[in-house]
Amino acid sequence: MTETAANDVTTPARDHGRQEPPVLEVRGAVKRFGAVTALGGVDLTLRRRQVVGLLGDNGAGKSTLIKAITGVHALDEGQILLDGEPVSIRTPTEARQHGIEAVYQDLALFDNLGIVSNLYLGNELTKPRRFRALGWLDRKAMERDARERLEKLQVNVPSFNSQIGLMSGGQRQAVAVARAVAFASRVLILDEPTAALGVRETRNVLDTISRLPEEHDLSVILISHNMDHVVQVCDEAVVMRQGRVVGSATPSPDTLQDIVSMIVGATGPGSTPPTGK
Amino acid sequence: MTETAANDVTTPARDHGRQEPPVLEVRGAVKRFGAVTALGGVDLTLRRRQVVGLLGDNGAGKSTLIKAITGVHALDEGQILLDGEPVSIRTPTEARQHGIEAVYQDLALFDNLGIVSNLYLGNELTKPRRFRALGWLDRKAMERDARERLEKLQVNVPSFNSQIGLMSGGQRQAVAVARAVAFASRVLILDEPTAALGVRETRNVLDTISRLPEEHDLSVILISHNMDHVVQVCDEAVVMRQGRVVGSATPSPDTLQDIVSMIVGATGPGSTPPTGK
Amino acid sequence: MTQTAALPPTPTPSSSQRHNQLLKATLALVRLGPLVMLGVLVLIMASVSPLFLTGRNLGNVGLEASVVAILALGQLLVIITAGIDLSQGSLIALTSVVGALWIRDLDIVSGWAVIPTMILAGGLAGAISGTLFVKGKIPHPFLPTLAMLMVARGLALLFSDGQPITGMPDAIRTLGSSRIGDVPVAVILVAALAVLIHVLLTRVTWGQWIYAIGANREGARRVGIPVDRVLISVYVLSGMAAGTAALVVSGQTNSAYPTAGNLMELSAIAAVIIGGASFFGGRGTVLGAIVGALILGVIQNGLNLLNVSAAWQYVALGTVVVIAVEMDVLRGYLESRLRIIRTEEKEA
Amino acid sequence: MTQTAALPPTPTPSSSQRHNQLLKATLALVRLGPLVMLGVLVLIMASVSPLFLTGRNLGNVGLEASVVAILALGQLLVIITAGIDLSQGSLIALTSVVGALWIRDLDIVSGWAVIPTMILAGGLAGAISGTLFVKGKIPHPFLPTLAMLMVARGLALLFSDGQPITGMPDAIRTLGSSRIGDVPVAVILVAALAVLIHVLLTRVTWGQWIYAIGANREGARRVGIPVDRVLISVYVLSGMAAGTAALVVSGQTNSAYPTAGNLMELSAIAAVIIGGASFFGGRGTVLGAIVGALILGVIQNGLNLLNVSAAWQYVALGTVVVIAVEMDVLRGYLESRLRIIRTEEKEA
Amino acid sequence: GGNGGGGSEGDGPRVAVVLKTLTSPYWLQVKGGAEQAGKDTGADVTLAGATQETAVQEQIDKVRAAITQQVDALVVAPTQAEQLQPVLEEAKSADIPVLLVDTNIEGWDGAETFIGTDNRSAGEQAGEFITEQTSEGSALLIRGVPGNPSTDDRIDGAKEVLEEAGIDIAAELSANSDRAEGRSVTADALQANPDISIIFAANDDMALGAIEAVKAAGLNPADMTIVGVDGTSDAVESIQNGELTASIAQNAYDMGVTSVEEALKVIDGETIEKRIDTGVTLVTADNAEEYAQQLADQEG
Ligand SMILES: Nc1ncnc2c1ncn2[C@@H]1O[C@H](COP(=O)(O)OP(=O)(O)OP(=O)(O)O)[C@@H](O)[C@H]1O
Ligand SMILES: Nc1ncnc2c1ncn2[C@@H]1O[C@H](COP(=O)(O)OP(=O)(O)OP(=O)(O)O)[C@@H](O)[C@H]1O
Ligand SMILES: [Mg+2]
Ligand SMILES: [Mg+2]
Repeated sequence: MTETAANDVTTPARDHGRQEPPVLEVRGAVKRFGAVTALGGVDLTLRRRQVVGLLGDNGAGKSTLIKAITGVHALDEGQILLDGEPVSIRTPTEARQHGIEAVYQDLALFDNLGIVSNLYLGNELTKPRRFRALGWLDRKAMERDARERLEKLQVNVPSFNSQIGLMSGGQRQAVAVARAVAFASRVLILDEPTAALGVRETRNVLDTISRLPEEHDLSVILISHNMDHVVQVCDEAVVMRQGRVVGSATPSPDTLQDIVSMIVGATGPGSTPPTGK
Repeated sequence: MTETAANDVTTPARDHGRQEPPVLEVRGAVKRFGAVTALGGVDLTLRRRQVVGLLGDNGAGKSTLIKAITGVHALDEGQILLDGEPVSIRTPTEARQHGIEAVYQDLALFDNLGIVSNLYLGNELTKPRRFRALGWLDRKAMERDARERLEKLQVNVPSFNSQIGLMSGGQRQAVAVARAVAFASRVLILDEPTAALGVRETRNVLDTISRLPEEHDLSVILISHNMDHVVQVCDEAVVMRQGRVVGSATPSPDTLQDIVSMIVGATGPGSTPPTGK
Repeated sequence: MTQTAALPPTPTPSSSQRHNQLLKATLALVRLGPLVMLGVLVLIMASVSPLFLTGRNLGNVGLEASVVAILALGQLLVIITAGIDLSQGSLIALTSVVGALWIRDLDIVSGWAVIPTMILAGGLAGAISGTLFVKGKIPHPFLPTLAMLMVARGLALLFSDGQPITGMPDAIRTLGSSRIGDVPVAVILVAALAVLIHVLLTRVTWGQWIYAIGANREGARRVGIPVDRVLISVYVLSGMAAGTAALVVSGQTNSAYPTAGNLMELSAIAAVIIGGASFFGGRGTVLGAIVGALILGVIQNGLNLLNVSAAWQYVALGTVVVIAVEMDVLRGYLESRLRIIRTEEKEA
Repeated sequence: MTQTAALPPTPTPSSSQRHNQLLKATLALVRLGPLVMLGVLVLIMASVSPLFLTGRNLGNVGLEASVVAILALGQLLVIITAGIDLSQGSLIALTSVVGALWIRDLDIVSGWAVIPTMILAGGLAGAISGTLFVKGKIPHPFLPTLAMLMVARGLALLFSDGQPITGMPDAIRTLGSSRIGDVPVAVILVAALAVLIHVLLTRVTWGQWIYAIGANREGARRVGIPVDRVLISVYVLSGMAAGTAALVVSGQTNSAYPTAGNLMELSAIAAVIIGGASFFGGRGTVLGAIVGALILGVIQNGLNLLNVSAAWQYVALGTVVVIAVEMDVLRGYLESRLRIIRTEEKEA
Repeated sequence: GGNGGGGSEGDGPRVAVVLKTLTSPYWLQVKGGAEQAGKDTGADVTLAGATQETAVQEQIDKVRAAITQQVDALVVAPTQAEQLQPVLEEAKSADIPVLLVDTNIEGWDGAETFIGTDNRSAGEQAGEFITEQTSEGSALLIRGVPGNPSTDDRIDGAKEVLEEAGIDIAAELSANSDRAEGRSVTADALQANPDISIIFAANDDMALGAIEAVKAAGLNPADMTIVGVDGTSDAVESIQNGELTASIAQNAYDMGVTSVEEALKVIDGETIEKRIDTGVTLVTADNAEEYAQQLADQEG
């Protein structure tokens, strides 16, 4: 029962981020859809260069929380703070202007376009650079750059020019991840980024994630159902259940069982174990 | 690095299926998309009541293979045999008439309909039963039955009547799985059925899969990137790489490392280890 | 990167509750969407023209709306499957000409025999465009039904030599012109058809399938719905609706003429969409389509009563169309604000 | 459950190779799709009418196709974003009437000043329907542009009192009627506009965005494309195309009249779709749209030369539309049979 | 030059007749006359018309096709008068004489002649007929497609006469020259103005639709004055049945005959009158039978 496949991922430095100031804070986030309370007052703190794992059963509210942070949904109540300042993020564009990028569970890809276009859409390289909508596309520069990025993630694509709609689930996901990693400047949010990935691609994505804080000065929120992945790359695991945060822990093989209990509800919200904070 | 979350799944009887006759055989399957050879001559045997795990990197051709079996894609070359007889499966409907059901990676759900409709679409219960298209819908019977099935899979849904388009990724996946399990009579094919599922739901799906051969006389093909899941429920693991089957093994903690090597290509197609057959 | 902004303060409970109540009241009104629009229009018309609410005039409205309503019932089915049928107007001309020639040249005395002929002629034309679309693997029905629009108009002109054919049998004249009390027979026909289609859509497997195909055609194929046949059946019904509408038109005018029904499909499509259906498929109700047709009918009748010129009629119709959609948009917005699950859309 | 059937045997290499060669040859032909269709039509017309291939008549074809081609260039942009613009035809009437009144009432001598007026009036109307659609959160542009169709026609009638206004300045008459050699000035205008739109679509960020929005509007929003503004810009350009087409129409007739351009949007839409664009958005090219307009123009001109009656013209047009789509379908099928990656679609 | 024409059958001079449309009874009568004249004179007459009476662009294209064919003479019924002028000038500069039929282009002297009656005076005659029948009452005027000058002129002509005679114009609505719309518009107008006793429609089709509405409203068409324009066979039949009061027939058949005959004169180098009035026939119960016979003969 031991997964050995991803054993050789470099174990990340586990202690950074703890002393750093918070980059992103969510306070008392409430979001209701009709009769369903998807978020019932969530608090979350992400420190600089920290990798936080967000865990929880299906329907716990994880995707809703990150959609609220990235401006896809508006919160009914609550506040979002960046570097300690309250901000209002009402659209994905505003989130991007704040340096927040996300890979959503339902990918935002464009099946009629190629890999390069998908990677750069909304961030096109143009000549001259300052014209945005009416700038001349610098295809060569984009393609050169795209090739590098995908090589780094060791993604196999059938042909660099073929439409992304014709690629396999994993190939598509890899492009989405490459895109988000490329453009995040402050916070990167990944909603089950390895769900469709093979062993090799998973390893590369986890590898990339664990290098991001150091190399790009990024903070990361990772949603995953895979405990091993959380243990490998996260500095902290936050568990949600039924729209609330029910506890957090430093993920390690030792605390794994505790975390699982929190997820499935074996330990109530009140009995959150003090996890070495 | 040990995943303990799903440890308590009942270990299935590992040895059934070996002596049974083959239910489904694929011989020399070739499928090309443009310049890409998605399947380059694949042979696969699924015995009665066997659970075969289909593994491989992204783009290895797994989804393409099962789409060929279920009539979504037509094979360019090769044969499919059911119970030893060659059959031609040209449409999903023909596959269903042969008792083959599948949960596809890109789910086939109907966002404008409710859970019950999604479960029964194409298999509606009607009064009188024999009128199909123009039969009177027996909503009560369907709802009763649906409730039972979802309870068995322990899926939490916000409301039984809400549109499926508004549910979380995992809830949707659970409905798709419930659907396939309900209507398969011979072969059930699951393409990454737990990819979006939480710990509890994953456990329930795996549990269900491992009980299917005995309880429903079904044979199962399971595509997964999660080694633990394969070890837990599969009688045999078949590994694909670049459109070919490069080896197979009886999954167990001991053979795990071998399987991973096959997937990532550390052992060539020629050097498939003799896995205790 | 340093842009910051304070969130607006959460409203205090009491003010927010009053606010909510207001929202709720508005919603309760808007929710019925097209129905409210219809009601408002009726009120306006009644207040500017005392004649509007007379039984006789309401009968006129019903009669005028009935052709569009019948077309809209067929068009609704097509639009639920994410399609469109542009040929309905031309099919009115073709089927009525075919029916009239059938009467004239075959010396058929009983008009009853012509009724099925015209309806089936419409169904046949629908079957042709549906089959072209589905079996011809054309990605969208716009072009095949546009082709049918042209071919049917051409055939109607050819068959009739460009001449109107006057003289319809009593059965058809009854359908088009008679009233029972103030209620035109055509209105009773519409009501019966509406109930029939409503039952098909909500109680019968085939109806489920239509909604499913509209939401996810590839998925519908995968779950084993005979997508091609269902789609063709939808175009057949839309053509039959045109044939039925042709009965009313030729009954009303006691004639068949090759320029009849010109562009009436646009009104039918507008009625369906005003009634809350979506071009993207998977949504739409019979009630909505009928109300949509009535809205168009009331406007037309009211403006005629007021002797408004054609130019202003165009402007008024355009404005009302915009208001009708905006009401639907507002309804959606209010609902999400009030977090009320839209249970009424789930009847599908 | 026991139904079985033998697969057809794989063809032997040699026969399959010959088969493939045949397929390839067919594909090479069909691949150019609309272009081949256009070629075939030209050949047919040239063989039945010796007048067809004269320079003068080809100029006529160009002139006759130019109005639809200009509209199609605007419509193409709209259709790539998965939209539709029904108002173009009415906008021809409105913009030309506005232009003519401007000339008459303001005593403007130089016609050049009117040209921007008419184009900008079209753009303004496009901005209104685009804004209604986008900011009014209407799910599909059918209804807002249908409303604009009605309102614009109504306003054209009102402004002009239903009367044609004769007398256009030389600049506009040159655009509509003059030729350089046998080449009409309007054709040169179309060519210039086509190059401009082609460059916008393929070399400029905005063009990418249009294709992206057509494929996945919500996704486009998430990656930070200013979707609303881009969509409005598309309707503005479509309205400006109508204003430009109005220049050609009023130049050809030396006048403005309120019934001008009736339903011409349907021809423009047909041209775009015949040219390989999709109603579901994300697909379509300038070359295709122009070729589609030329196909319609050649048919019309050829049938006029042959003096075919209106009835048969309808039938012929309908048939050609079907053949054109089926060619496109066949192309897709042959391509997938021959496993050739469709590189030419990726230029987007 | 007359050689190289596509599809010419006879050896006679080639006359292209481009009408507004060939999809309505009135224009089919003109067509019938022109074809008969062609048969009688041995000229090669080709007929063309747009798909709708308002399709200007289509008609321009058809005129151009005739120019391309280098016909010997061109007979045109301009859909919109001034709008056709540029293309007709093109014809002149290609040395093709142009004759106008049915609709004149005022202020253009390029045409050899105008054959027909002006629509406005047809409307005036209708107005005069109506005022002869009744000196009081209120009237419904039914227009054609908004912006179509021929139908608008008829209504404007009648309206002027009626107003002068002190008849109240209760309603003035458009029914797009469509029979069904003629019915619904009349139904609504009768609702708003139950005292309407006069209906004048810009064509017979709409007048016949109006009669259906009158009957449906429980009124007797014979008690009212209902007048249409065109003198179609349906209309004449209705007059014989005592429903339609009258129709202003513009002698469409004669227009067709005359236009071809005059065109041949022009081809032969004769000078012809600048204006040939084919007159109108007022068809009423008195002469309906006779007129019906005439129509039947023409159909022949
Ligand atoms: N747009 C919506 N409208 C209505 N209900 C919604 C909507 N989006 C989410 N929900 C509901 O909110 C709850 C939380 O959903 P969410 O997608 O955040 O869960 P999740 O934790 O991401 O689950 P998963 O692991 O399955 O992705 C679920 O019950 C879901 O059905
Ligand atoms: N319809 C298609 N047209 C063109 N290429 C395709 C098509 N479907 C799949 N492919 C290509 O075929 C190859 C096999 O894809 P497939 O989806 O079978 O992979 P997979 O093993 O299921 O991968 P994953 O684990 O990522 O789902 C990939 O390179 C993919 O890009
Ligand atoms: Mg989620
Ligand atoms: Mg796959």
